[in-house]
Amino acid sequence: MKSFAKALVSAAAITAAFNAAPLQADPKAEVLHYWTSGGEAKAVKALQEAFSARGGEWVDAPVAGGGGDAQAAVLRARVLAGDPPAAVQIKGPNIQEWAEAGALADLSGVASAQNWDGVLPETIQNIVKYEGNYVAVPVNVHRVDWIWANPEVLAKVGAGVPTTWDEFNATADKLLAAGIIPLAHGGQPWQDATVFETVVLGIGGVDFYRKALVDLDMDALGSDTMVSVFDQMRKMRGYVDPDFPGRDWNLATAMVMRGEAAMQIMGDWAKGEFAAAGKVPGKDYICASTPSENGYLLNSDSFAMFNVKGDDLVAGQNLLAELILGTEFQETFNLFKGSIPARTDVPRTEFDDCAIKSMDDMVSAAEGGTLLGSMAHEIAQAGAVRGAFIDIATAHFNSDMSSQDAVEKLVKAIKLAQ
Amino acid sequence: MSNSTTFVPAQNRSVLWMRLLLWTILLLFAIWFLLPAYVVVGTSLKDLAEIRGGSLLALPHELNFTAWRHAWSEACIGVTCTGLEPYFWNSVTMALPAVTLSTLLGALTGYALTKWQFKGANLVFALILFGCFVPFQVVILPMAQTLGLIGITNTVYGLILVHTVYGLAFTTLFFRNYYVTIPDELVRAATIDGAGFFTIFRRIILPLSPPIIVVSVIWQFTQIWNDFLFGASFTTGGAQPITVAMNNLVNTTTGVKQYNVDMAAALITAAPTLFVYIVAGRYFVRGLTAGSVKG
Amino acid sequence: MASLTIKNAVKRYGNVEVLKGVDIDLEDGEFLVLLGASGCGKSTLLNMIAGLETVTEGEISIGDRVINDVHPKDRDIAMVFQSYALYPNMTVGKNIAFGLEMRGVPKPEREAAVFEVAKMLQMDHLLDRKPSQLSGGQRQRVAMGRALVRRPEVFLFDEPLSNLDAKLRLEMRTEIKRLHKRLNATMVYVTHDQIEALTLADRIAILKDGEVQQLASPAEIYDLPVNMFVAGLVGSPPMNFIATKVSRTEKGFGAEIYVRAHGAEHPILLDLTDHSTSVAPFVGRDIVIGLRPEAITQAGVGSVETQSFASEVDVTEATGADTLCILNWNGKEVMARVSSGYAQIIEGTMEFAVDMSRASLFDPDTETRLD
Amino acid sequence: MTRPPLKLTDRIARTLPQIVVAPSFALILFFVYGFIIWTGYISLTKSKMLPNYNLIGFRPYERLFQMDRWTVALENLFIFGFLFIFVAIVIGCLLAILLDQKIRAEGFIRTIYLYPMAISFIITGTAWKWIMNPSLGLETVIRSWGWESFSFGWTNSESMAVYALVMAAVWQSAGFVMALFLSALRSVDQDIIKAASLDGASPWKIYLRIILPSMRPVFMSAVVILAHLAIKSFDLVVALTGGGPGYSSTLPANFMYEMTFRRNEIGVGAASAMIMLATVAAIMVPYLYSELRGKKHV
Repeated sequence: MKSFAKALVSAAAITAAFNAAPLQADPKAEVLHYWTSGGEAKAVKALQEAFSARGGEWVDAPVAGGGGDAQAAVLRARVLAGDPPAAVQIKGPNIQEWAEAGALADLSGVASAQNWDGVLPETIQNIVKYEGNYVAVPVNVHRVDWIWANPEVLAKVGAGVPTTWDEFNATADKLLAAGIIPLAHGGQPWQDATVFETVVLGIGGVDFYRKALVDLDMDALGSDTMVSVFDQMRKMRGYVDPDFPGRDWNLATAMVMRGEAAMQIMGDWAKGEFAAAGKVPGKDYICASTPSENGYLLNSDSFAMFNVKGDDLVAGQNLLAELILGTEFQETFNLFKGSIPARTDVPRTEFDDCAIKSMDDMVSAAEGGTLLGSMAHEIAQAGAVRGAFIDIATAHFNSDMSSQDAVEKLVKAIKLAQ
Repeated sequence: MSNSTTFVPAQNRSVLWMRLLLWTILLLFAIWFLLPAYVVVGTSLKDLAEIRGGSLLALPHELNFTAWRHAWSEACIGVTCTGLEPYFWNSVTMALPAVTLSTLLGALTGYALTKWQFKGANLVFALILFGCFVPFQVVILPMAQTLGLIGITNTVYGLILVHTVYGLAFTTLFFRNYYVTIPDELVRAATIDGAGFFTIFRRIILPLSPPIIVVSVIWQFTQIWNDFLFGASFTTGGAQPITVAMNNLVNTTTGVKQYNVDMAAALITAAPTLFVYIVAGRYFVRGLTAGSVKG
Repeated sequence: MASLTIKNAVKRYGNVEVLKGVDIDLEDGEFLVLLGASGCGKSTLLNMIAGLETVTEGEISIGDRVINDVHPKDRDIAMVFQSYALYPNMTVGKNIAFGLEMRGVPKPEREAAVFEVAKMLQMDHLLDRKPSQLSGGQRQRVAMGRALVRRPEVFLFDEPLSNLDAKLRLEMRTEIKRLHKRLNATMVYVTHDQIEALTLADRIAILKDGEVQQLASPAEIYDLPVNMFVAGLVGSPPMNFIATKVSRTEKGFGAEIYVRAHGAEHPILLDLTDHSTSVAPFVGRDIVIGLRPEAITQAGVGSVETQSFASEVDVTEATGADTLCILNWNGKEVMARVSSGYAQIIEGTMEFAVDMSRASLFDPDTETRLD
Repeated sequence: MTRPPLKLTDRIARTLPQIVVAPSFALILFFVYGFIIWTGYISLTKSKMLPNYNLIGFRPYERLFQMDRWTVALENLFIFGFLFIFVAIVIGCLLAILLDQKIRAEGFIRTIYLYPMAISFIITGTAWKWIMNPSLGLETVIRSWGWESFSFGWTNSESMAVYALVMAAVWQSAGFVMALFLSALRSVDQDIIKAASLDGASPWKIYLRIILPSMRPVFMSAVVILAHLAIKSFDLVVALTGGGPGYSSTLPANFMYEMTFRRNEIGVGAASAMIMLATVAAIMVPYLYSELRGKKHV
């Protein structure tokens, strides 16, 4: 007991020593993120190297997985302990909520110095700003509404990548008849929700998506359009092989690669799997947007800067923000990650065709007002509301629930979650 | 006479059949218990192409320890590419003191509760025992606040404290139930001989405790070593225990999975507890026999 | 001087009163046995003397020191337990030396003392063994040795012989008696075995429901039990109780009983004249006559004024030294003790002599003695 | 006569047991009961992203019980808890009896049965997930051996996923139960068995009628340990089924985590935690009471 007490005391002494402000303010930042392995880890490492090169001390705090993102628990634990990490990988409305809780630092200084307003699309600015001030730094843009198709397999039934949902269904039926799995899918709630939102965007259209999934308009949620969305989901269920539940998305991608399945609906991180297997876009696989009226479902990762004490830590945050949004890092990182830069002025030469298509589509979608946040990936919605959407989408997809029932449950669940 | 001569072989035959049935059941269960281990070990020894192409249950073509080496000393976890090795030692520095402390406190508490029955001792015990049943998810937030207040958040001391507290319920249960079976007269005799509370504990009770110490240590070591939630919530970066590092290595949201490395990492993570069970398993059973389970 | 005084000792657990005010005065060197059935409070009382249980009310003193609040180790007592309570992890030598070690006795002295005690108990060859390697009797000796080595003022024994077989019990009983003589120390001994009590004690305290029934020498307890409980508890076979009525006779007082003999019930008048003073107020009322088996014996050998009459013998039990005859008086079994070889039973009936001077008389309502 | 007062050191010595228990007890009081009270308080507030201390009454509980996910989770806990405890005890008991038949290599087999207890649920869950995967695991293998109708895709079926959890959990704990029972069997009085077999009872009957009933305390210990595993089951769900298909195999611990940390519904999460604790208390308090009552002055 005595030695334990001693340990407590000395531990307190040690932390006190750490907390005391050091004399010089070498930039230092603890970064809490869930990019812990593979290409993602390489991408983060690029950032760390850049940070160190500028004299910063990077304290790595990776926490992946572990039950629906252990990181979420860690972050709350750290904030409640009064010791938040300097930079945390969070995104979408969660940024707003943390800002509302007064936990985030203001980055206006760096932002105006680096002219963020000039280089970021407005949709992204809205995500990372709270009450007009920047509180987070966007890293990248992933597009969610992609179809990844195996052209050889499609050719077997004389089809190309579908451009309307009717065409999608017709092609899928043909594939089924030919004994080919039309849609490679992993039955995890977020994957179910990913398909769901692309169908909402495709069947309902951009305005319906905005009303139902962004503005949570009850009329839209309970409308007949939503019923037909679920009807289409029921059809999609028929296009999936029986072994889909629990399958990781990358295994589904592998099915497309191997020609066991024709298509997969997945965000553009799927490209990493193809690349790792040495496949070439346009030849071995095709990337096409899911059928919609020029819609673009965006998923953007970002780092929020938490309120920390100490000159060194604040300096670290500012340096980190500057680096993350710097052209150089935006290029290296997104090449590793398979996504596209959040800022629009990064040279395109190194990027592949899919990425360039994504960039073009984003620009035109932003101009046409069809650039939307993904619900499944926590951009349009977060927390309870997103959870409610996912619950209903996955419950419907995995059971024989009728579309009418699904719509009723959806309205009820969203009301409950608000 | 004729009766018994026909009877005996018949009985022998039925004994033989019973024996055969017995062994069949035992072996079927053994297969069931070994199947996951076989899959995990087998996969860890294959290369990725073999995993993608072949059946899970197929034997590896050749023994390939690359994945093991990779997981132990090369794999990147976050931005550091050190493999699991440093995290392994983190777990050791966390588990050893936590196991020791919780076992010692449990032994002392169990001893005081059984051999020095004071008023309310049973109530105290019941209240402590209920601590076994609190799901850890529930305590993360208040614990975080508390650790923050004490100022040991993000340190190995914090984790030691957490594991000691939540292990205490179990160790107290084990020791209390074991000490109930030790005759009170020993303590009385020693009291008259002039030994005090701690002397009796050290000289009489503790030397009788190895069976239950083994049970308690195995149990606590397994629990603490395998913990993920507390490790993830109350440490970061280089201080993380191996389970968190293993999880970081295995989990990728949008990256490519290396199943062989994942499995090797899982096995490396599980190795110390497996080792403890295999080596000390029979002492474990013996310790349970010695009275730990006699409510 | 190590006298032991217990004054109005009370023990309560919550509302349950286990000891209801016990008074015992013990002189230095006296051997007291606490006798009673299980649950009578005798072990509680012993534990209170030892300091293992607190005293709820009253006072316990050793010599002229009140020890209620003295820690067991400072009471200068030693205790031998029923289960011996040997420390399983220590050798015999360490077991015996433990108490000395705790008192800070230097090692050479300790070893000498241990050796001496071991020699006295003839177990010097066992000193390096662990208790688990000993027989029951040997463990018992170690337990004794552990108590002896400290030379305490008061020895406490908690049913120390009850785990031994009959032969060993007898041996150890003698051994304890011899030790007492030799050490001349004050001893308190708890048992439920009345033979042990009778053979060992200078004085016996008989307890029932937390109260002392009688505190007296074995002879007094045996011959003059204060009530039917004590009378029934001590003596083997136990005292015969004969329920009857007191009547006035020519000589003084008598009580009529019906004795079966030669196949019929015969009225016999038992002479109570010896007890005139106590029975006088009971004329015409019920009393219980207590007769020890040895007060009913074969006729013709008795020396003094005994009464004799024929009684049918149901069963005889030869015990070696003498023979027990089971008779039928007042329709109940009565035990008689007859010298072996004297049982001359003719057609199931024999002539018995009754020594009424040794009878104890009890009031059937209060069950207490009538004098 | 003199009556010396209790020496100070003795007075301390007399309360030493309490003093020694005090730190452990204080730790438990604070870290278990204090935290339960904290959780109880939070369950009556509108806490969302972070704890908020303004009371709003029982609204979080109302919302909790309107959530389909919670009803499913609670139902699953009962199915899972009951089956897990029952099956683990039956298998553990069976294995203990079989191993008690003077088996050669008992130690070796025992180690095989016991080792799963050493492994974390995360690894157990992952391994079984692969084995139960219809296209990767056992199903394909057995079918390739010619048993075409063999089906083991429990994790893929909404109605079977809970049973997959039961199976993996039993796999993990049955060996431990076996160890408990084996140790109890070894301490059964051999004379009783001899007497019973002299009375002509068959071995089967002896076990069923005499030995097993005499091991009641072990049953209770097994139930307590298994119940604690059941109520705390979290990692297994995450690794094996991810709570799916849909949310058909979520357990309350997963629900609580999801609400508290993923959905910014700390109030509802706390409410679910309180319901879980109440469930545990409803089972444990009578047990503890019956076990500890009447053992006051041993």
